[in-house]
Amino acid sequence: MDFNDSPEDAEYRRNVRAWLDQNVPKKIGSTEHEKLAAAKDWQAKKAAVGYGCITWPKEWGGPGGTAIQNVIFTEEESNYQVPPNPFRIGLGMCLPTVMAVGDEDTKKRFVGPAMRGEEIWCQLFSEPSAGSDLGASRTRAVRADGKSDWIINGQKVWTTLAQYSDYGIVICRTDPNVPKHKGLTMFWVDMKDPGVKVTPIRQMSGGAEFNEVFLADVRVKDSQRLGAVGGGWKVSLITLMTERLAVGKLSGANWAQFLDAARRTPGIGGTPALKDQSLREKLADWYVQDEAIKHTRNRAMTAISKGQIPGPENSISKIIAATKLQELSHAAVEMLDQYGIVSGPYLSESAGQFHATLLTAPGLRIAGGTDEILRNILAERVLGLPGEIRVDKDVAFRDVPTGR
Amino acid sequence: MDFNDSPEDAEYRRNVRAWLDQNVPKKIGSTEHEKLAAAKDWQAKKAAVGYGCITWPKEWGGPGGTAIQNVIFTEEESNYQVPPNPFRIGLGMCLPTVMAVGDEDTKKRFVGPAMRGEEIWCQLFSEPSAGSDLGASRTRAVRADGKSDWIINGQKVWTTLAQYSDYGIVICRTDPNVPKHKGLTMFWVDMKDPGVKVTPIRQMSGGAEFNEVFLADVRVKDSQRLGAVGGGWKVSLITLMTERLAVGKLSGANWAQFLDAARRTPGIGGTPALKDQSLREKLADWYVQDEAIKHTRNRAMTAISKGQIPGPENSISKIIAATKLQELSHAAVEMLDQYGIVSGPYLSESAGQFHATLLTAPGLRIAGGTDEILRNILAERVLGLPGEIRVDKDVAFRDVPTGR
Amino acid sequence: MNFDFSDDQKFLKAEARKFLDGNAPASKARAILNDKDKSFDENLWRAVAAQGWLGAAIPERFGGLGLGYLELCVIAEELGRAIVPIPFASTAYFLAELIGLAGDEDQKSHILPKIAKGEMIGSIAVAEGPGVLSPDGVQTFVVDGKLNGVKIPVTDGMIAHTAAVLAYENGQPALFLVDLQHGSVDRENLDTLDPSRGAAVLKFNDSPVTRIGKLGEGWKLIESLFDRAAVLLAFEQCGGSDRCLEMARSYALERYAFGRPIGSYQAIKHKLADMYVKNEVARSSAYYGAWALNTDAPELPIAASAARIAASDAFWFASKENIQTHGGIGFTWEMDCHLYYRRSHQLSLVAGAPRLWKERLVSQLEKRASDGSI
Amino acid sequence: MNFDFSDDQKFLKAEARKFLDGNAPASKARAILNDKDKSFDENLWRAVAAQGWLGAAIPERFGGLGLGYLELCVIAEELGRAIVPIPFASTAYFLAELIGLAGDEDQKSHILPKIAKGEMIGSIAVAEGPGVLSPDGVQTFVVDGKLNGVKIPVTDGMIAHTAAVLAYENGQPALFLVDLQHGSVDRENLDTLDPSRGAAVLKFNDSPVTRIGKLGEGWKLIESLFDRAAVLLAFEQCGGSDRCLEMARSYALERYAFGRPIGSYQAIKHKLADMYVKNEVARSSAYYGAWALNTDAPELPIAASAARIAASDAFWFASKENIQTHGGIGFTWEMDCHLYYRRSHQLSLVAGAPRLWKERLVSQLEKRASDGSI
Repeated sequence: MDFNDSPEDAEYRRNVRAWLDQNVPKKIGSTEHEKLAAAKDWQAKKAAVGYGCITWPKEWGGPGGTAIQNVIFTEEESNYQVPPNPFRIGLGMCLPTVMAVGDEDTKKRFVGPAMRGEEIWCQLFSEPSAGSDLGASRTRAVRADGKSDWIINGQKVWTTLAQYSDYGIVICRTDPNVPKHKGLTMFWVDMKDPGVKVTPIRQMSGGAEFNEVFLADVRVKDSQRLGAVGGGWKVSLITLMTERLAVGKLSGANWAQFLDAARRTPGIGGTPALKDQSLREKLADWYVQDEAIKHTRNRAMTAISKGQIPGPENSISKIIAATKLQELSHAAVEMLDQYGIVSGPYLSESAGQFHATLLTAPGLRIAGGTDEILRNILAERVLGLPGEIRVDKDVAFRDVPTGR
Repeated sequence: MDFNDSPEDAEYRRNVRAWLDQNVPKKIGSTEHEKLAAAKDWQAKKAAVGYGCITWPKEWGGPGGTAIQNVIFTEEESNYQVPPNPFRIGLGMCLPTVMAVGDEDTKKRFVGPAMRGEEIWCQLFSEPSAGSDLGASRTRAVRADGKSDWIINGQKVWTTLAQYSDYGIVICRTDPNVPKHKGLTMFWVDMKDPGVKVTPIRQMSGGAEFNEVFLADVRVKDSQRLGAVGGGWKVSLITLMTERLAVGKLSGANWAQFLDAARRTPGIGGTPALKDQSLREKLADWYVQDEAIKHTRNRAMTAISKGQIPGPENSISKIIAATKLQELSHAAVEMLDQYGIVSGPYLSESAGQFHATLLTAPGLRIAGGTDEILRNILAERVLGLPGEIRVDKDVAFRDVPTGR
Repeated sequence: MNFDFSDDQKFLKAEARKFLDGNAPASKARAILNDKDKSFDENLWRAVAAQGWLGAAIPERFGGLGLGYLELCVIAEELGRAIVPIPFASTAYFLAELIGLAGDEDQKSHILPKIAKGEMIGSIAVAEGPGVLSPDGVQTFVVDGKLNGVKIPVTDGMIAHTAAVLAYENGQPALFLVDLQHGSVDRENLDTLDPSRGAAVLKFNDSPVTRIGKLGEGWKLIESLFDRAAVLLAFEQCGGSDRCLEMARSYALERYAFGRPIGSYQAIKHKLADMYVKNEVARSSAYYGAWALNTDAPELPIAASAARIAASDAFWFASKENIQTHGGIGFTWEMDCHLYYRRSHQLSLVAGAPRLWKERLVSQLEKRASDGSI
Repeated sequence: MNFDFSDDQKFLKAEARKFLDGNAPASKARAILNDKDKSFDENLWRAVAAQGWLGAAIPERFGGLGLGYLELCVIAEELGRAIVPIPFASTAYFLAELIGLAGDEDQKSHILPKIAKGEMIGSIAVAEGPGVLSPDGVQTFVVDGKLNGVKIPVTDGMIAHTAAVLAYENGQPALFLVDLQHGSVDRENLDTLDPSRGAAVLKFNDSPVTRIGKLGEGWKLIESLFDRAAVLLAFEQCGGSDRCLEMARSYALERYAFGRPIGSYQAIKHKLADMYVKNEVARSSAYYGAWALNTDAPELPIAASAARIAASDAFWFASKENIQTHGGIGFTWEMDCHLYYRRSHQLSLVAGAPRLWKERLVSQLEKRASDGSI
């Protein structure tokens, strides 16, 4: 048990640090356009020296590095102000899927440009009536008359980065007459196609990080198919599996900000709220949870570095973190007493963070797997408890009962 | 909205009070035998003047009183030291069932003696593999060769008062070849039959309020059948419905005892634990819960007095109370710090109550409907959400999958 | 024993619901949320005033309906259910109650009829910044009948005609009436967590005031006033949390996943059962508070605290788990779920945070324990 | 970066499990529970001593195996899983650690070899009655090398040979070693919530003592000692709560209701998932504590607090919800569930209740916040 780098990793870290010192861009820009350009430049620069996709095999232009090297680079990079990263969905999920099931031409065409930040990808999976239940996707792909081409029609939702994307992978229903998981097929689409329309979704927090994507008569060639006809469900599992490798951290107000605010806020009896034993106990619990998430991630990294596949660590962390963010921000707002209703410029920076977190936390408990779905995953995949009774498995998709 | 008695109820209360003053027994006795005799005498005395079964109709020897009169009597009686009540299962559940489905002879034979405390009844429902799932009862009743008599064999469990009982109502499987709810039949049995064996169950708290009851070749006449052959499930619903009328209150340590103990126990920093804001907040929550249970019961009583049937109030109260008792007693024991491990004579009376509650609370969360079953009841019966998917409904009972 | 509202009161409640279903759908609150320039719905305010509800508990001789508090409670529940974007609470639960409680004959006959008619919007100005206000923290002073200081936040402070302000005079706390339209009062709009209920910073610069009640009794008066408001707010909260449960239930029955309604999964069934249990705890506690308020019982401080604690907890739980039950669509701007999530905070903070009420409750219980009266 | 135990340590753990599966089934704890006259299993104690585990972290020159703390941690986890009815914690985590931490050469060479061989049972005597012991509360004094006072409760006080006692000398706190077999010591047996772990009242009447560590540093020493013990106890707690999850899982798969395993209902699935999450939080926190203990890191006080808080919470939750998962049979005397429920309290109280550790943790965080080091 040792938190230090191995000699090889220490050397890798030294090299990364030296390179970052020399190469981190001086200017990121202020407009969305400038930021995007800076992001693309930065990715290209990283890719040129093997920091673009550290764990990708040499065959595909990656350096074939280790998971730990990837962690080291991410840690070191986070010490600098670098451009935003619009490549994470593409490089983390879409391209690994392309590499797994695409034909040689497709791979040759797309892997390089994506790695070098020349093209951005998004993932067109969720639909209004297929959220937790991805297998219920209704977006249709039908053969164009007498041709091998396909025509896609439907609506996708919760698509991150769609507005910047050049390409997307899309799961479609190609046969509604067979059971749900058997009638799906995966394609890649050109997001610049005139049939593709991207509309941002406004969230309760006021932000709009997600989009609706409408697909109207989008014509794709059969060569844009990823995997077999009817094999879309299996392909989507590959995509989602790679998601589990991604090190996700939910952002929001933390215990240290709460402690700081509690020191400065009058509590019951006029003494600082931090004297309040009830708030102190909550602080202790939040600290323990935050640290446990960190250490759980360290345990996972250790396992990965020993060649094991990642376990359910992200599910554990997300269940804890999302609920904690909601409870912490609620308690912080309550600590302000009547002033808790105040929003906007009259708020201190930390109080503003609590308000922002209070309004984003409900989404965090839902996006990327609801609390309930994650508990099911832990119960079934880790503890081996029985799956849910399925009424939709052996009937044609068109006959599965639906609500709204 | 008014907490006072109506003029009629006020007069009823005055009469009850005067009668109790004159008639409450001076001696209850100390041995189990003496207490039982005292309980029987007391019930006989009450029955003689119409306080035995206040809401029972005149037809059956009751005074035909109101639910509110019953509450008034119970309230007033609770101000006196009276003998224990071993009649509650019989008068609250068994005899109402007999009155609902028994033939005239049976009713004439049993209703009077039960009301006068001459005979004690118990309810033989739960089984080792049929707890929450009463419909899965396996105790068999088969026709004696060529006769109309029945022979009962099986094991019942969690039977309160079985050791004192003269009679019991027992739910049996008479046909394992039809779906589970259709093959059950209800009987009454003589608990003094040599084939009936009662064994107490020791609980984790050390107490033994429940029994196992083994039935070995217990022969009953067909006239002991309550309701139709195969109609046992419907009869059991009548029994369980009357249970909902019973005003149940879980016993255990309460917030006032916690407050008192917190005043006398050194807390963090040496000041009384009652200064601790975390404990104060918990106290407030427990107080609110306790009072809410009381007020919810008052709302139910009001509804009953207006002729409505009782709602889900007991389920609500039980879910809250059992969990609260567990949390309160755990917090109280923790408040004692290292001393919390101490049990027995070195404990103050209140600390002793916390320990006792800590060890009985797990049972309270289970007996009479687990937390989980009660939530299902609320969700399905009150909120109208769908019932569970049933895999055991349309198959012969003998083919229903079972575990241990 | 009768622990329920009367048939007349239930009829009033049903009528109120009918009126609000027609006149105050959630889209009214949403419209205020979406319009930076508005902090209440003036048309709805006039329509509600026309119902006479503002004067439900105001005696007839002061222009009210003289019905009583139980009637005001059932109206409050319906207003809470409809999350109305109007200054009803500030005006009826705070200003009118304060005047009724401690105003002199002159103040009563001047103010109560205007409130009953909907001609005067009231507000209560106590807080002076983040955290719990202690006696030492008050920096608002009255000298020679002139008020100086800053109050922040003041709910409905931008639209109110009159505010009741907690301030010190001669080193003693008291409440003072201020005409907010007077030139000496500066008002600045505050953004709020629940923009369907506005607030302001009020700056007083030698503003003329008249005192309500006795000098030195300001804190006691605030406590009595907040006890009364707490009961009425608890009914608004009950209305809101019941509505959240209804929304969650409907969605759980309509929305299918894996071929069946999500309401058929125990994770959702038990979540909604928990909501129901909390809502019933809140309702029973609020009923007891209503009884104490209506009979002016000595139990009011304890009953009001319990009602506020239970109702705040229920609404917070119901509003957040309603979003969770809705899944993805639940946290979008276009759904109503977040309106209730925001309002649950507005209501639980406007009369002091629940943790202060827990402290108040336990202090009272301690006192009773010392008296040996428990 | 390597945040895991080594293969050797894992092998030791597997061997310990094998040994305890064979030698320490839960029936051993139950036998002690059922026998009023016994407070530990002497045969098991000898068998465990023979494994050398008591000396795992004791240096070889004092007769130990000199392995280290990570090895002691994995052993602790297995002991906790088996809820052994032996004075391992009192002896190895408290007395041996105290001697190692502050004992002089003479004390070390006198005591550690005996502990390593299993010839000496130790105990720690701090508490003096209900509630939190504050410096002002200590009523145990040493004058001229003689100890007077009463300690209650002292875990394993009936069977220990030697106790370390917190007392005041010349108005200053310190820890003192007492031979409990000396005629001046009265011992009285205490009933306990977890009768598989006994305790005593110890009365000292001019009992001869020797001091461990410096005069005046008693509180500091107790804190350092409890930090170390907290990490080791956290591993016992992790072992116990993992075992509860295993029991609940097996039962949920075997027990059928309504024709299917109860483990197929979300109420049970999600309960067990919650158990799993809490257990993993406890495990990750305990690992960090183990690292801090093993490297004597300055983070130890914080790491130990977090480990103890997380492990106490996990074991309490797992032990009570394991009973709940078992339903009716879960709260019978004959099932093992309540043994774990009892042990969860024993472990969370024996080194001070979790709420004290939360206070300790936050005090440290406050300090770091003032230093600007967070």
